[in-house]
Amino acid sequence: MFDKILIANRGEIALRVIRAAREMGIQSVAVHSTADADAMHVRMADESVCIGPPPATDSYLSIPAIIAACEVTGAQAIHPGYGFLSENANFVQIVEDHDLKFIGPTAEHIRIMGDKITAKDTMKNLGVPCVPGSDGGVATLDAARKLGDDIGYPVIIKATAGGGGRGMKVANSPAEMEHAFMTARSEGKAAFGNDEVYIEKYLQKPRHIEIQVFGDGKGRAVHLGERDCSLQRRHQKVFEEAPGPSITEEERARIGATCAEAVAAINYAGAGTIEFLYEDGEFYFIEMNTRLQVEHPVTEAIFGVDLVQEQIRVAEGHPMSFTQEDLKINGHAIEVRINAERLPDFAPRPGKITQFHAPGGLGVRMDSALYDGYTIPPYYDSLIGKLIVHAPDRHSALTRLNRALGELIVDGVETTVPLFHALLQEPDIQSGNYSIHWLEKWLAANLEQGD
Amino acid sequence: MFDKILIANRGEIALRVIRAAREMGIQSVAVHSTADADAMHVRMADESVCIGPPPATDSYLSIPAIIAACEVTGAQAIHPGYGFLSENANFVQIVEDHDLKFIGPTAEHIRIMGDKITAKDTMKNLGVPCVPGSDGGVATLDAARKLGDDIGYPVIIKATAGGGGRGMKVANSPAEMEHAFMTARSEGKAAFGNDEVYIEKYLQKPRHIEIQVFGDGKGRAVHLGERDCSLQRRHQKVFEEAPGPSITEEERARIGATCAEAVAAINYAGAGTIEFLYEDGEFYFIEMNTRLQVEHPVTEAIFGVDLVQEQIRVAEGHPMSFTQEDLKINGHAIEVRINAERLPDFAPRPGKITQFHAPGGLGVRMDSALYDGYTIPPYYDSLIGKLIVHAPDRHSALTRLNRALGELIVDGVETTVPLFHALLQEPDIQSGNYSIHWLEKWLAANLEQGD
Amino acid sequence: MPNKNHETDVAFIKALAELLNDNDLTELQVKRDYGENDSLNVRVSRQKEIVTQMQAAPAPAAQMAAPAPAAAAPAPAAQMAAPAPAAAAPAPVETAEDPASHPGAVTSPMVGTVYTQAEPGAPAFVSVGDSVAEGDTLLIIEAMKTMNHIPATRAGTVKRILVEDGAAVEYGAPLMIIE
Amino acid sequence: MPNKNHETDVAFIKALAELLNDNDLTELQVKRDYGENDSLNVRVSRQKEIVTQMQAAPAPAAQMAAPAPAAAAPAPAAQMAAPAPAAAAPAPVETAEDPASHPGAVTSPMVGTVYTQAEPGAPAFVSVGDSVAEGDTLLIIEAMKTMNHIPATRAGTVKRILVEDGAAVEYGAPLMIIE
Repeated sequence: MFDKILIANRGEIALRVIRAAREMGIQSVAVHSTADADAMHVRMADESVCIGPPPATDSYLSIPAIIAACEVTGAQAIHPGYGFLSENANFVQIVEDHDLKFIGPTAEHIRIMGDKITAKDTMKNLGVPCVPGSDGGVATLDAARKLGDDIGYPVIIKATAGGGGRGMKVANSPAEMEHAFMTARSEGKAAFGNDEVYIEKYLQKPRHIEIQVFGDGKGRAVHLGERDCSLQRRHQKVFEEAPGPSITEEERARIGATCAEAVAAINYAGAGTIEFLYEDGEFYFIEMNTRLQVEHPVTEAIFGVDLVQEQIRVAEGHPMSFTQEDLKINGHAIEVRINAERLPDFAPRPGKITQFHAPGGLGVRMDSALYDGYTIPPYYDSLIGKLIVHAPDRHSALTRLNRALGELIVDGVETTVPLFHALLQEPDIQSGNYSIHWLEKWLAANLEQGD
Repeated sequence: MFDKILIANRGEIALRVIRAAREMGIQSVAVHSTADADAMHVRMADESVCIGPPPATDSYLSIPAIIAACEVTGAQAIHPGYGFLSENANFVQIVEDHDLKFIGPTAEHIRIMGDKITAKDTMKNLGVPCVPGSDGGVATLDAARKLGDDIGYPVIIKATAGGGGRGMKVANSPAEMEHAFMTARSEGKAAFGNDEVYIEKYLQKPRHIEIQVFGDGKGRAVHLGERDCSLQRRHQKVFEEAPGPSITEEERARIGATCAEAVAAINYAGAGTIEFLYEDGEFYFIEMNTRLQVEHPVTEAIFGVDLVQEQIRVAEGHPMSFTQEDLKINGHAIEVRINAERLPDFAPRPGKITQFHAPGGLGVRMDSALYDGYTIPPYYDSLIGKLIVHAPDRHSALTRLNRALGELIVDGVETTVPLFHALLQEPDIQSGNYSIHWLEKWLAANLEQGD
Repeated sequence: MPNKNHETDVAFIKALAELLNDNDLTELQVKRDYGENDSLNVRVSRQKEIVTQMQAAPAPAAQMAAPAPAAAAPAPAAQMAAPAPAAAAPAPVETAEDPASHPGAVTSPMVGTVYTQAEPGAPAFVSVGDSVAEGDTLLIIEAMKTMNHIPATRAGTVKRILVEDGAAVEYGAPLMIIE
Repeated sequence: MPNKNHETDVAFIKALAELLNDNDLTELQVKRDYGENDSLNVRVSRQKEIVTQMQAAPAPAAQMAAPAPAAAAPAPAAQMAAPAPAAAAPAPVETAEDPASHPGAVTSPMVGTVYTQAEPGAPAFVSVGDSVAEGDTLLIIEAMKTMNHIPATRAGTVKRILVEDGAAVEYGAPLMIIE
């Protein structure tokens, strides 16, 4: 059992961990840069240590400062939150070398999943579905035709040396293969001096579906269903929901079991997320995040679990508090990420919060490090709050989100709240009919037209 | 389907109803006294009508003003909240006479349950257990002895004409019956000139257990388990939880079914609460509240339902959205009532709120009409907020409550928050071992000793 | 001879106060040192409620705005009242004052619908410029199907009529000004 | 004739107020000097801070309070730092000032444990009243099992030593004052 843990993070996620620790009777140590001396996580923790100047490289990313902060406060374990050092295998190694406990997976697991090729090979071997394609260069049109038939059209032919869209051709049917194959080769030759191409299945309107997994580090693991995080802007998620509106119970059970078995097989410890592209009922592995995700609260809502307490429990060496059998989905949850950003260009807007009023009532959760009079420093992420709603079904969750957004007050800086008011008016959002391209297209057609 | 409803109330319960209406796409009309022109319910409603001066009798209790407010705004139905006109059968009659819909039971049901004797007789006939005793005066010692044997000791002998504790004697065993009977008679004779006495079972350390029921007005009804509201000060509940820490699954199923059948039999419509004293596994009917209770959120938390939306749905003539089968308990919930009152004497403390910061994070719900800069007027109830926590089990709910109370900020007025911090330190609260007398005794021994 | 400055100082402070209003400021502080030991200290402040940005209402309400102070409010609400000048705002000068606080204001004692005449087609009970005696009916307010005659509480001349026939009024809404 | 300034002053302040609005500033402060001892001080502000009362901590933390400003904070936190005067508060006067802002302050470049001597029993590197040259070791801070020598960044006299042997310090904590 830990008596005291240090949270190597800031903002709402530091608060999240402090809350979990306090509920478990564990003392919390906040670390902070000089720019965050007045931050909420510093105020809410039992102790705090200033670890450096504003730049994250000299404070939140400074491994010596964080280890020293553990030493002087007597913290026995470190929770990394997300971002910063949360997926730094070297950090985990140093933490362990100092006889401290890292609340998360082993350095080895972080290393494996941090390398795209190793991660994909590992997952493939564990039975996790990946994007089908050639295992290397495809030399002849005949080989390309055979691959196209095996994989199923459409496929994409990419120059091995390529990038930036050049040397990439889509073949939608066998009839298009010859032209696409030849063009990709010749473009590759012309642009990169190399006409080798490889072939992959081409996903047209995939969704981003991620599976939450949790392991005890001793060969047992469960899955906690999926989250649909397709609504992204420049690869940043802005709106996440669980369960995914397109996922059937059967699909969930199948991919969930595959993922749980995979992480059980490698003795994975703690929370992890296996991200997929999803199209036409099939899942294609992208990457695994070996940490807590920003959007973990939607999973907590529908399963009634506390993932951070569970992380701490498992790091203490305890077995998981739930089995796969215990985990039943209850209702629907949606999270929106509220950033201090100006629309339509999403430029960061740090500054002083003149008033903050969180929405209340049934089924509303606000995770935010804001308070009246707080000044958002310009050095870090612009995420200032996560509004999570939970309701018996998706429709009710949307109406609850609409209601809660109307109650939220963040004055003093511009925020992305108006984006969500607008999104809630969209039939595609109301029906759950969106892919990973939806938001960028919508933004181009709506918000950003004034640029 | 209603397009617009009027909420004949103020404070957090008015907000509660506005939230439910908004989520259902129904417009809301707030009514308010001149003292409440800046109140949160006025600000959050779609429309508002000033109905009178500060005294509640001239505003929130003014039936003509409220009916006229419906007329001028076109509201089709009235939600009464709790208190004020919520259990006024005459009001319900007038509402119906004006072709408006009262969101609640019929005037007839309110009338029956509003009269203690009629209510008890009705419930008894419906099979609901009441405190056993003589059906009137007990004339002889022999009859008293026989009753004592039938009911089981201890029993209390009360002068029919009595009151204020005089002419009341407890007999703990048959041996004590003669003395108690004779003393009660002679005291009754001396004090009230009447020596008639009646006999009832004497409950020593009962708990206040109430069963939430819900009917569709057409003969179908369900129960939503119990709430334990034993922690009371001067008959005001201060801390409520569900499920009750002393209630077994079998007891819940039995008394719940009895209550659901009783309200189904009378075609009861909407939310209702049947209150019991509970001791040694037995329930004894006290009264039925024919309205939403202050503490309804703990039931909402563990059953995942929205009781106010359900009230509106049933008032619209729809069937209930859940059956008894659907209603499964999930975890444990606790509510604390935060009053603007000074400890230790609980004197009301109206005034200006200089800062309000609601607790956030997992499993925390805040129902409050406070906002920064709001001035609590001196004319009404001192309840300023309800903090409700939900967790997988009772222990986690208590630690979550502790954590959330630590985050709550209400500055500018004194509140009862310190009371809850203190209660959470008590072993009896931690173990759930308390009766309806516990809090008064604790207050006398602790808080109020400084008086 | 400091006093010679007073008159201009007053004008100065008045100008500052207007500034404060026009620019929606919270505070103005002025320290003025004149030569020869003359000095002026002015602090003009207004207890301004926290400026709150109105959130877009999920369902924007019909504006029946009352002559109530602008809501510095956490949430949107249309306030229901008579089509009083504050809402109609025919003249900027009138908008600035609150008719309800006028000493000659007759305010509504109840919620209801205003009728300025006894029946359709009948002449109005009173018109602007009329002299009225105490007890004269000014208008009728219908509430719960009951017609309530609203009497003049004192004699005087009808200076302004602030409600239209058929308008809804809330408690305290200004109906007329009689001086 | 100082009063001739009033009109221009008002125009000046008005311009400032508009500036404030247009630029959404929090505060403008202007000091203006006219000839012959005339001067004008103007402060135009828009800030409204909210006073926050500290809630009782669910689990009161060990106070290792830093010389940081008092937290007007939504939640309790003990700030970790050296046993600096602000925490120990031996003299009220010292409590009021922040040694970290002293021009001669040497602050900690890292988190760690302070050693004022090379090894137990050895003499202290420096004592109050000592003269030090730039580069002289003032003390050692241990972090991650490494002993870091903290050098004087300039020559001078040790006026105060603000940390004790074995104390924990955070980044920026004042260690000594050298003048």
